[in-house]
Amino acid sequence: MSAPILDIRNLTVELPKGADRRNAVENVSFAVYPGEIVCVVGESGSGKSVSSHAVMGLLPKGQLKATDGEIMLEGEDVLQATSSRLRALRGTRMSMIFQEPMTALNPVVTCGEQIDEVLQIHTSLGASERKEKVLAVMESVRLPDPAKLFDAYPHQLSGGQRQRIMIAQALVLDPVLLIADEPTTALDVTTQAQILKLIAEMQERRGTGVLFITHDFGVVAEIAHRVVVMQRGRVVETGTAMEVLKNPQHPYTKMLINAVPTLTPPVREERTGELALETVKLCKVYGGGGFFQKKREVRAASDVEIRVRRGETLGIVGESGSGKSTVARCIARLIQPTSGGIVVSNIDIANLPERQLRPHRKHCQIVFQDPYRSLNPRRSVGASIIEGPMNFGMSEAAAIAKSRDLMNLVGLSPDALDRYPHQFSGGQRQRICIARALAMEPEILIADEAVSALDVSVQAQVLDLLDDVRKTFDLAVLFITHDLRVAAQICDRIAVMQNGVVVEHGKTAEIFAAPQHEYTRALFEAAPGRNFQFARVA
Amino acid sequence: MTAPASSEPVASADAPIAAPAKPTVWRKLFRSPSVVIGLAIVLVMVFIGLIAPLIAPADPTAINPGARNRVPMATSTMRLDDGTRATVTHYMGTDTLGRDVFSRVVYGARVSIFIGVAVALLSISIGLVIGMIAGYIRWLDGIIMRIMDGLMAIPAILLAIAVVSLSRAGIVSVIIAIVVPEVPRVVRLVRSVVLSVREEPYVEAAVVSGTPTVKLVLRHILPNTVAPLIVQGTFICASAILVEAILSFLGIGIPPDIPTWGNIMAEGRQLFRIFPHNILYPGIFLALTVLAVNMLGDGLRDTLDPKMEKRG
Amino acid sequence: MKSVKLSRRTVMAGAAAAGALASSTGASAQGAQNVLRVVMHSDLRIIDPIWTTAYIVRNYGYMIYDTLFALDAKGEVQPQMVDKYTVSDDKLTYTFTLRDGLMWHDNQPVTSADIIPSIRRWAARDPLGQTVMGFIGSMEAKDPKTFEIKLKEATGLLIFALGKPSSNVPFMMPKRVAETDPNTQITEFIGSGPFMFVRDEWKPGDRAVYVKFAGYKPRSEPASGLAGGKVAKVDRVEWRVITDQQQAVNALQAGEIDLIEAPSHDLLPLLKADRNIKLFNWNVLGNQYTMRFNHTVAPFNNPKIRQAVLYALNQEDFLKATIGDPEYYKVCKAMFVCGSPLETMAGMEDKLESNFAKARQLLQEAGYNREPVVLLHSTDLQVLTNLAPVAKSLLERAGFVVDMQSMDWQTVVARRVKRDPPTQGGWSAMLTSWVAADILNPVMAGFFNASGDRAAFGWPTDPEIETLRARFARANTVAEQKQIAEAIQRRVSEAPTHVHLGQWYSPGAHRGNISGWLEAPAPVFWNMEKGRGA
Amino acid sequence: MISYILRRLAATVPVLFTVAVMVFLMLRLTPGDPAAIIAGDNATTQQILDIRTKLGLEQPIVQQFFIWLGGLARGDLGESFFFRKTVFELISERIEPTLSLAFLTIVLAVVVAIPLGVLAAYKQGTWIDRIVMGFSVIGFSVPVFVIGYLLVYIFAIKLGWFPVQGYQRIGNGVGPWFRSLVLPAFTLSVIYVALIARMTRTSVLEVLSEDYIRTARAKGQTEMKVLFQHALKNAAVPIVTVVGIGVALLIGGVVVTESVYSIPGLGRLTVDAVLARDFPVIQAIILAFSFVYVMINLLVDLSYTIFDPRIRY
Repeated sequence: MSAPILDIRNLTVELPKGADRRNAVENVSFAVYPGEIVCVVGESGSGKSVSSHAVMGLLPKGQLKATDGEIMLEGEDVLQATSSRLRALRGTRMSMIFQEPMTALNPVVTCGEQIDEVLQIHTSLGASERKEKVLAVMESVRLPDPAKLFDAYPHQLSGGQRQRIMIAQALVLDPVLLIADEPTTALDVTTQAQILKLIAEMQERRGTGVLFITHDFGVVAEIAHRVVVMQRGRVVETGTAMEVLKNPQHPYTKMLINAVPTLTPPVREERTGELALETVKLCKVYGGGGFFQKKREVRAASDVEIRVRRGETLGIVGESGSGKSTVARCIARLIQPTSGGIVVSNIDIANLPERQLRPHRKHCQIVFQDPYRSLNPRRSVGASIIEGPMNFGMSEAAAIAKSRDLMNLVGLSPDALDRYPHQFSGGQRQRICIARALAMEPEILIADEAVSALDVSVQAQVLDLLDDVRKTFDLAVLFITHDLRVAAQICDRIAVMQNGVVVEHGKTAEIFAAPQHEYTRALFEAAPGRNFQFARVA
Repeated sequence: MTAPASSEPVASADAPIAAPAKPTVWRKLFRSPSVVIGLAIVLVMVFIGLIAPLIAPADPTAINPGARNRVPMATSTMRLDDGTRATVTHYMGTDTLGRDVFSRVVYGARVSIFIGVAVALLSISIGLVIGMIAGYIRWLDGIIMRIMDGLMAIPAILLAIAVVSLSRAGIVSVIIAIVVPEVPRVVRLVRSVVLSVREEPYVEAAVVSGTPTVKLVLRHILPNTVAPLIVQGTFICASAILVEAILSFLGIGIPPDIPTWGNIMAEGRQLFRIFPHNILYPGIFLALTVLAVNMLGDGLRDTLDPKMEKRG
Repeated sequence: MKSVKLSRRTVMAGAAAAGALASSTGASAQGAQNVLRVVMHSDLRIIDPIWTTAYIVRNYGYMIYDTLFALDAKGEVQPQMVDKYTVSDDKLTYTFTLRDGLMWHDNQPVTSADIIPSIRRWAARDPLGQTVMGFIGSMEAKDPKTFEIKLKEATGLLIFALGKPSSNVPFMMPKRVAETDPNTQITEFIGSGPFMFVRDEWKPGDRAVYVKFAGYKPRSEPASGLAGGKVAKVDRVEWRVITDQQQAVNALQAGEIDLIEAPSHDLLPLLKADRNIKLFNWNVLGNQYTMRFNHTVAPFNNPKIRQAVLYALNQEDFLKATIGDPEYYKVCKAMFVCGSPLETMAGMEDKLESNFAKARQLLQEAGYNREPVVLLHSTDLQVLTNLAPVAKSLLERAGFVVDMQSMDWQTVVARRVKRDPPTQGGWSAMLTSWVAADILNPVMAGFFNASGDRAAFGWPTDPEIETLRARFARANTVAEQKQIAEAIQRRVSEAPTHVHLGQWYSPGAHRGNISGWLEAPAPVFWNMEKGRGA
Repeated sequence: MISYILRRLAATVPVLFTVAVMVFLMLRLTPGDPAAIIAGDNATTQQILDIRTKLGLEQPIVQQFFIWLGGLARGDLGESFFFRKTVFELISERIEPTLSLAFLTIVLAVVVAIPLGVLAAYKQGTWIDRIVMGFSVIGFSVPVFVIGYLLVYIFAIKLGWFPVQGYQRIGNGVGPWFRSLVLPAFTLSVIYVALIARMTRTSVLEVLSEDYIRTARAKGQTEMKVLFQHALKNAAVPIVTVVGIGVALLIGGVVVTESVYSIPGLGRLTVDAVLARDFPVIQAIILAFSFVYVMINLLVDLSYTIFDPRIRY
């Protein structure tokens, strides 16, 4: 093999004083060779992003500082480079794309100009030459109608198009190294598949070395040539993709791979409990009724009909904007549906005014996506849990006793009831939220992307917990998710939504075995690593 | 991933949970130099105001036509009611009526700070209630905000001038005059906090738990307004002390016989070139206090709410 | 034709003034010699000197109007527009002849037909005029230059009244203007005085501008007081408004203006110290501070309590607190002004000495019930601001309960005409100041009018004073007048209508290159010259 | 966009109506009586009553209000109680100095404050930051008139660089006009500089932590361009907002500054009119100021579309 483009040797980056550990990354070494995609995998806090930012010289000033080691880019140590030398290297020899293309692009500058800026900084080309080059690179990343998108602002583009602009901007000067920091995490699964394909294709065509940061083993399986696994600032394992995925050596790697849910749903028995929830032609329309002009109407949910029995988990699967969360929020009556019925315990709650609705609230509880915003930061978790029962007349002592039981049930110490949310980790908070929902003794539990924000190892634990409580309390669970793997693991039946409409629903196993609707098939096609059988190791 | 730098400990019944039970806001506050210095100066000023009768050498309203416009450190003899005479040293000189400026300045601390605090408390309480109503009761929002827009559109000083001349000049009128234009700003702030907080998942969780509206507002929404309102309150307080001085300058503030820093300066302004002490000393006290209150506000904002939009 | 000439001059003068300010700091620039830039005591807002008594409007009147008679520097009345006049032996018929060459600013000649309505309109507004009008049987224009006034009863006041030096001054206006209803403001600016008003440049709150009237024929005598030859020696006079006293002084020192009519007393040391500035006491009679009672409500509806006030107060404290420098004030117990023909101490000998014991005793005798004295305190006029706090302090020491209410002067003006009880927006006492020239005798001095509802605010009712005032109007000799004045002062010392709190003087300040400012009861700008240099 | 502007313009009507009602009521309930002021010192009660009747002040308040409103609808602001001039005439001759002062002040403030704010944000936590922020806090703490007197004493009296007071119409030449306004604009801009510099710093600081700043740096862009091309444009919306809000502040400052420097502008007219209870003038000025305020806020909102293409109405 030829010389590496990027060779990181014994890199150590120091954290500011008062952090939970001394170094963000410690003694990290790995290399990227020409024409190779190296995936750095790890959960949050593993130091994978810090390493990549160190390469670009983009560590936040005054907070993180490389204290040891060297980062050789084509034989030149970027840690020793002056700031003007670094500026000259960025965009020409190495470039970077980021996780969230919406925020990574300047919202007030047109897309074309943002690509053009790279040429302005690093080349002496004239305006027309630059424009030509920009249009060419936009074409090459498969952007439709480059001439039109040149003058468009980022917000006018879709997420996938924005990421393509980012890639075009990174590749316009043919750098030898492309750093991709979780470039598909914020994208829908179908878009993710396209972007991954594009990166692989560009890399192949141009022979660029790619340093790809991700937390998703599906993505790794899809794209990586070699894999670097990081945990708490250290490299725990490196190897080719095949070696690491099929035959992981380090326990941490094993644990991560085991935690990846498979796309094969387990066999599930038929649920025959009584009907807990039924929606009838549920519709939610936003907008309309402008004063001077007719506003655009958005049908976020139209004619949605779902039924959930007790003891059953119904998954609603779809990409962003599919209307799955709207349905959940209608059922929880956080918003009022435009039309249709929601029958809970034989009562249609769709149009009850707040005062009459309140007695029925206890039947249906919800767990939200973001564990950091789901608990009132100013109240102890105990206070949050007992609030609901006390609203329904339970005495404080009884509510506290109950909350202690629930804490045990969700795997937390009852002594932690006096503590505040910021003292818990994300997974622990999600457990508390589940306890809070259970305190109401509901019949229906809605989990709205409840595990999406969690690291994969934690995700598995929370999923297990959800399944446990379903069994214990004979709950009807409505499970909203964008992740087919998760859905496969927990749902008895699933409903696939697109643009506010349920396009397909049925038993999980049947749908996974033979998806009928075109869109469902596209979703399956796009699932990263779908063809890859991960090692199941003990 | 956007999660914090700490990794997820495997959850278990006895998971180690660190950190003290009480939030560390207080400790953070007292580590901020601007909070400490600002608070210290404010407390000193309040203390001076409180012990004014003990340290003032003369009655701040006692006029002495025989000892007008004395320079600092001059002495004068005063005729007392019982016929005896007393000699007073004027540390800061005397004004055009022969009143002791030092005594007026220390007594002025009482009134000026009282006005600042009263205006801040009043605007915030009124604004809080109206803002909560506007933010939570949707159908009232439009009406309330249009009225607030109207109030806001009237230039504050003009409104103050009009309100002060509405009733007899006095502390109450001045306070009302400064409060009225401040209220719409507080209302807007509270309303925006309410509107954003009511979308927070924990508020929605409380709704789903059947929490009655009043409890919901008091428990989950109100506390979120505390930090921005404390910060806003300090700025209102500082600006009220200044506006009072400006009203006095325009001759429509608090009656001149009540010593406030603004009054002392306003009365002394014509003699600025000959006897600058009339403006200088109260000016130093005024600027120092406003500075301290502003510093306190800045410090509080940085500590309590780093994202909060900064207002003057 | 005339107007073309006028406007060209205006434009040129304006350009000269602008050029002056444009160059360096504007200090005494060469091109500005014929422009006098003046800061008056107040802003000119109303331009009808008959309709209002405001002194600034009186001063405006002296710029553009002329008078039949005028007071000279010795205090004697001299003919001004009148060339000569004769009095019949029975002292009932006066015949006046106008001077030759009197012209209105629109170049029409002044005739007797203009004079008579002018006198009538003035007499309808002015208290002295009203008194004199009571004596007049008829007024008649004999020919364009001659008119005749027939009295029903002899009075020594007619000529004095026609030469009344201060508000309201009987200014002569063209017939069509003079026939305006006395209660309506006039809208024309045509006079026959030495300066013309430039309407287009009048910006209330900013400036009022006058230019020399080329058609004015001054008398041949030298100027003396308000009498004599009114020779305009500058082309243009600009009254600039600078409300901030200190800034006015700054501007004078920087040479941005030439003259301040009445700089604040506290700032005089700055001006005295400046070699380029001269001070000039143009109003030798000065002014008199006064406290007015509201006679219609307790406690001041009781004469004894009012007298207690007279005992409790002393002039020195008020004068020190407001004026400060003894050079510019004078303790004077004479109600008709020290230095005037009617000066007398009668009845005042033991008063105004801050005899608190006596005051307390009187209060007790009068059965003072501790009704609060609502004392109006004006806060925005420098010369008045410090009066009320002194009054409050002295009254409290005498045992009064004082509720001092602070407000701007305009609110005082509005408040003092309210007859409501003090607790409901009324008042008990207020303080003001008179120009000495307005209070030289008991008929012209408004506060002596004790005719109840028809009197000025305060509304005293005292038949004895009224009888004496009527007698004064009929008195024909100075000795007789003086005797009646003494009796009135004595009566007032027993049952005061108001309290006089001392005389004070307000020197004007001007740059060294200004000369010819006349001593007179009003500031006048004829005879004034502007030389080169500062 | 057009329909948005129309809607906003329509929305100003109720706002201004609220202002009109409040101002009118407030004035009519004040204790001052313009008739007494007009009549002067020696006036009798009957004379004052005559004048009140003449001015229409004896009619019921509601009737007075509708008469005034009717006039407004016809574009007639009425006539001053005092000056023989219409309110329109009075305001229009006072508008130039105030506009000039406000304009210069804003230009001065923006030119000084924005670079200061950007600098402070870039050097966050350093002594430069502390000095800039310290200055801005002091700017809030010193009353405007004290600043005015100090500047006059130093620059007009001691150094003689600028006139002490007064205003030169722009028609007399830009030079004199500018010289006459330097000190007033400086005086008035102090608080404004403080306000805008703080807002700029905050807003730029927030933007500097955004991802696209990192992107720009990753492209190899220089720090200057990162600050002024990427950061400042994104930080513009709150800065422009604060400039708009500052107009209200400016109006208060104008009153004092015009008094100190004897500038014959609307601020002085306002104080004079309030002290004289010249109701038609006060009503018109407050209404005019409110209208300007509302319009400026509309302009500010519209300017957002220039700075931020995401905002469309």
